[in-house]
Amino acid sequence: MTAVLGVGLLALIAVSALALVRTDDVTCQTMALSFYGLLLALMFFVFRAPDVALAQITVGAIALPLMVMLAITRMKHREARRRKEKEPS
Amino acid sequence: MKRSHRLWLFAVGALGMGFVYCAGARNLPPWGQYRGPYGDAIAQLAVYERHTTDTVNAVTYDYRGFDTLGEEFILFSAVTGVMLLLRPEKQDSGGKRDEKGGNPASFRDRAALSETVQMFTTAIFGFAVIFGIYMATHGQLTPGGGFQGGVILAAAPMLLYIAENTEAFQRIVSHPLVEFLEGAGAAGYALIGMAALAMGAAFLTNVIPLGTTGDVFSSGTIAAISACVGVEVAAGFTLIIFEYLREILSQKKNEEP
Amino acid sequence: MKFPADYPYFVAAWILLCGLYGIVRSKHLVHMVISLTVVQSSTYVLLLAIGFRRGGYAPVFAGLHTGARVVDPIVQALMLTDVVVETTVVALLLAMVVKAYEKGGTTSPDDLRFLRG
Amino acid sequence: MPSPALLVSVPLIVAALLGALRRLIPRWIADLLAVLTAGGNLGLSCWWLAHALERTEVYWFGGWFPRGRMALGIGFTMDGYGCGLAALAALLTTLALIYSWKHMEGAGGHYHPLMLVFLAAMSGFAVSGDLFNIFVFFELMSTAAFALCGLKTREPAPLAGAFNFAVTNSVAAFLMLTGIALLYSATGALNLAQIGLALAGRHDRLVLAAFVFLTTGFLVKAAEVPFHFWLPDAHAVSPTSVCVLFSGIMVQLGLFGAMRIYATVFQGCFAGTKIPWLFVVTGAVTAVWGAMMCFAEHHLKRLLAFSTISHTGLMTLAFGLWTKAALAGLFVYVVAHGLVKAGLFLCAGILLHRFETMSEPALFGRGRALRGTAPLWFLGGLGLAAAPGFALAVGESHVTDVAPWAEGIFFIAGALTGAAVLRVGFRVFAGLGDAGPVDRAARVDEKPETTDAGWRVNPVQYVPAVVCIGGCIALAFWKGMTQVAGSAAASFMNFRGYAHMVYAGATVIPAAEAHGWLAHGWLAAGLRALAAVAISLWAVLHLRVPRMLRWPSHLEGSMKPVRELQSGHPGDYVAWLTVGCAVLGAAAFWLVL
Repeated sequence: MTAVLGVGLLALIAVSALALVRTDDVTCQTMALSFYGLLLALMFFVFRAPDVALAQITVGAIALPLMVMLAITRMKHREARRRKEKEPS
Repeated sequence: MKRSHRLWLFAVGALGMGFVYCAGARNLPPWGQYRGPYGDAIAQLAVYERHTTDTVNAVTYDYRGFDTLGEEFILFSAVTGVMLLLRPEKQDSGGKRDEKGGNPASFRDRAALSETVQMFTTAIFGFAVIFGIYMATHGQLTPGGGFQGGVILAAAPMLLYIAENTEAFQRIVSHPLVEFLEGAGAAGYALIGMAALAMGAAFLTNVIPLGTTGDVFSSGTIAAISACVGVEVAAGFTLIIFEYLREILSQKKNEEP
Repeated sequence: MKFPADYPYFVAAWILLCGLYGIVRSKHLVHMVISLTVVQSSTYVLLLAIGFRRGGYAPVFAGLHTGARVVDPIVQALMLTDVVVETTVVALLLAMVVKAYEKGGTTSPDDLRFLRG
Repeated sequence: MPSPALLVSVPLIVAALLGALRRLIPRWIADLLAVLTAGGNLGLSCWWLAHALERTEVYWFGGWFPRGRMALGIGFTMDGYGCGLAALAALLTTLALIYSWKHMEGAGGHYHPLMLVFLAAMSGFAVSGDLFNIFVFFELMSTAAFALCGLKTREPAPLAGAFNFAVTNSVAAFLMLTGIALLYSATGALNLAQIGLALAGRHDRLVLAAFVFLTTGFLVKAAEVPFHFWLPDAHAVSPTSVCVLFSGIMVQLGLFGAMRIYATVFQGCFAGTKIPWLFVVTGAVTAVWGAMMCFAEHHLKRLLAFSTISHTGLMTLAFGLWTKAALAGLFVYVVAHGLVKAGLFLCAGILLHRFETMSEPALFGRGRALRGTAPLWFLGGLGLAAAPGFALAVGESHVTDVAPWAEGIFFIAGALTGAAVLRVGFRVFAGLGDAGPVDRAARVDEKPETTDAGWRVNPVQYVPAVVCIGGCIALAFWKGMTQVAGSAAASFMNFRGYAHMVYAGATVIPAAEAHGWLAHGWLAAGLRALAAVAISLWAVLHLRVPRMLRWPSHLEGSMKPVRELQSGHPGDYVAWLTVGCAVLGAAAFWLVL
């Protein structure tokens, strides 16, 4: 059972790793990153590593995408402000 | 270098590197046939010697606790680095000026969420706090530990932000205490190690008497270290989130009439 | 189903190369940072695979007799450190990206080349 | 006996407290505390260095002594080489902190915690005896270094430099971790001695792959060609005090990591093979490449950065010779180079502070007013050329005693890097000749580190530079230095002694002889110094010599295609890193299998 699940999950991870680096749009990529993090966490559960799985869920699937989103938001925000300042009002 | 040249160069390198990797991996023990003695020995010893049931935490916070000390300071210096990089610009000229993110003045978003969602999220906030604390203190018994608990605790204020209770959010995350806790948590870990030195034992030796295996207070310093790590991680992540949001928050405040 | 002998190691090698490929082909700094996390995740797969034992339990003796066969707890502790390292490096790199955007006005590594020659 | 744990824990605790209370602690207290902590580390590591000349000891964290042949916890191995490098790291950090007294006002109190964490990481890295612990300290060192590198956030260039640095070094760290995982799977151990014993005599593809990945990781830190691209980018933009640590010790610690792993884990596997020649060839290529690029640069910090690459190449070459004499020479060379390079960076920092630029043409003739800096700079230039009277020449003479043919590489690297520094000296401090060509790299703007820059040089700022350059000269005439180096090298190479120390707690070290200067070293050193002065004058006064004979100025101006490789694009650097790793792997497989 573990073998079937493990082989399948690893194949899925291998495919999504390639998909993740081939995604050029950064916002889409953040979503994909979250999914990829969840897949990894699932794999940790399957291979009897609950501690790491918990850490991976909290970090890989939540904290990392959150940080990326915050960074993107901040950059967009700065861009909007820059545009607003340029407009003659 | 042109992009195509770079990709070709990489293709050559990747071919060689992949070959080295796979050739080496072919000589590894087959998958699922772990045979190293180190892990087995620790798995046996930890329960008897350290009265922990989660051996991963025994390794993380005791047998290889010195690694974790380094790891906590990796987090500490990264948080310091983020604060350094994203510090507000005005501060560059005169360092002594206070750089607090502004008073948590009252402001609210106009397009509010439905009240149900707000109530619900605020309720989860309480659960998240409790769950985080539980996880940070029960690492020696069940999966989890200071790090995981800390991240959950840091996620709690974010729930407030999502519930658009921005005022409470900012009041929590911009508090100078967060910064203090971050440093204090990191220092606390090292100081627990120093306590052993003061008693004449080696750095990071357990100095608290062990209790019954399976009890929360069973494993001496592991719980204390785990708590320190939890505090540091929670404060550290909160600081990182705040640094990213600082600009957006202060702007929101200014736009409010 | 049997456990294929070298399969997870090859997957780890593949993920490593995927991540490096992502860094090399990247046109956006955030994309580059995410590709770096893919490089990192290859070490997870490798560590997990070498510590796994067929039929082993998770190394948590809460509901387990003490003589049970468990998977290696050491690699799991190493992976925990690895997870923390990943987060911190990403946080730091993203802060650099944000600041570089605010100062240089670009998120493309092709335009952020102030240091040449 | 003071606990070795203090080397790491005290700086970490002070760093955390300074970080926690940064709003409350006045600047001068932070300065004072940081200098005292670094000074304490210096004292402690010197004590352990002195102790290691007679006995090397191992320290087990958490009191987890090995059971039988199995190490349960993490051990620090206090041997001569490691303690010596920890002492050098502490010395340079102390001097850098004194130099930056009251500097970096804009950093909001984050500067000192990062410097102290950096120091703790370097000390731990130097003496750790556990493979994964070495990785942790490698990462800790890197994280602090990334943050320190991007300290000046007002221009985009430092951020680009820090980003390139962070991406390449993180990839290196992950490759290292891959190697660690392979070794752990093969041996079930993380302690260096235990792995070495388990692997002895085995050199199959698995060991080779682990060797390739680990070595690549360390050589990226040591900035060997073709992994070196990040280094000039990171150095050109870092604050002066951080450059001192990067160039003086961090890069050398990267090489030391490769050495430590080789001495403990792989020595038994590759005994009798030609694997060390990989390091000789890499080092020789790097030394010549770095020297040529150094001479072509006109941005002062970048110029010094390339000279670091060149000299680290020489060190790698010496390591690859793998004899006691060469390693003893290497030890002297590392210490002496660290001091000279730190001194030169500090002088560059004073120039930056006074004139707010690092471009050689822009500084032309303006240094005349700085009477104190000029002699230090010229002495530093001669020091880089390993002139007679500098400890670099002592180290070099021990290395070339083993391999006389290496004299040629040392000559090219020393003469060209020395000439580049002297050329800058003649132009900036004496206003000789013309201003020199203006190139793109020289135009990178840089802001000084203080708000009162431009008109006043704090006399305190001279002290560290004087100590550095003076120290390098004094070391050359202290015979005990070669004795320390000899003993450190002997115990470093002796894996049996190392394993005995790990399992029995301590090993007695036989006393080494003091060699001092080797006679043939004088001649080579003198020739090299003469060549450096001649080339630099030739380059500066190139308009007064016939067109046919202007080759130094061609070397100065026409490296365009090669310099294009230094493209500032992290993707390029990672592509080169992959290629380097593949080449290293191919060579290792070819040499052994």
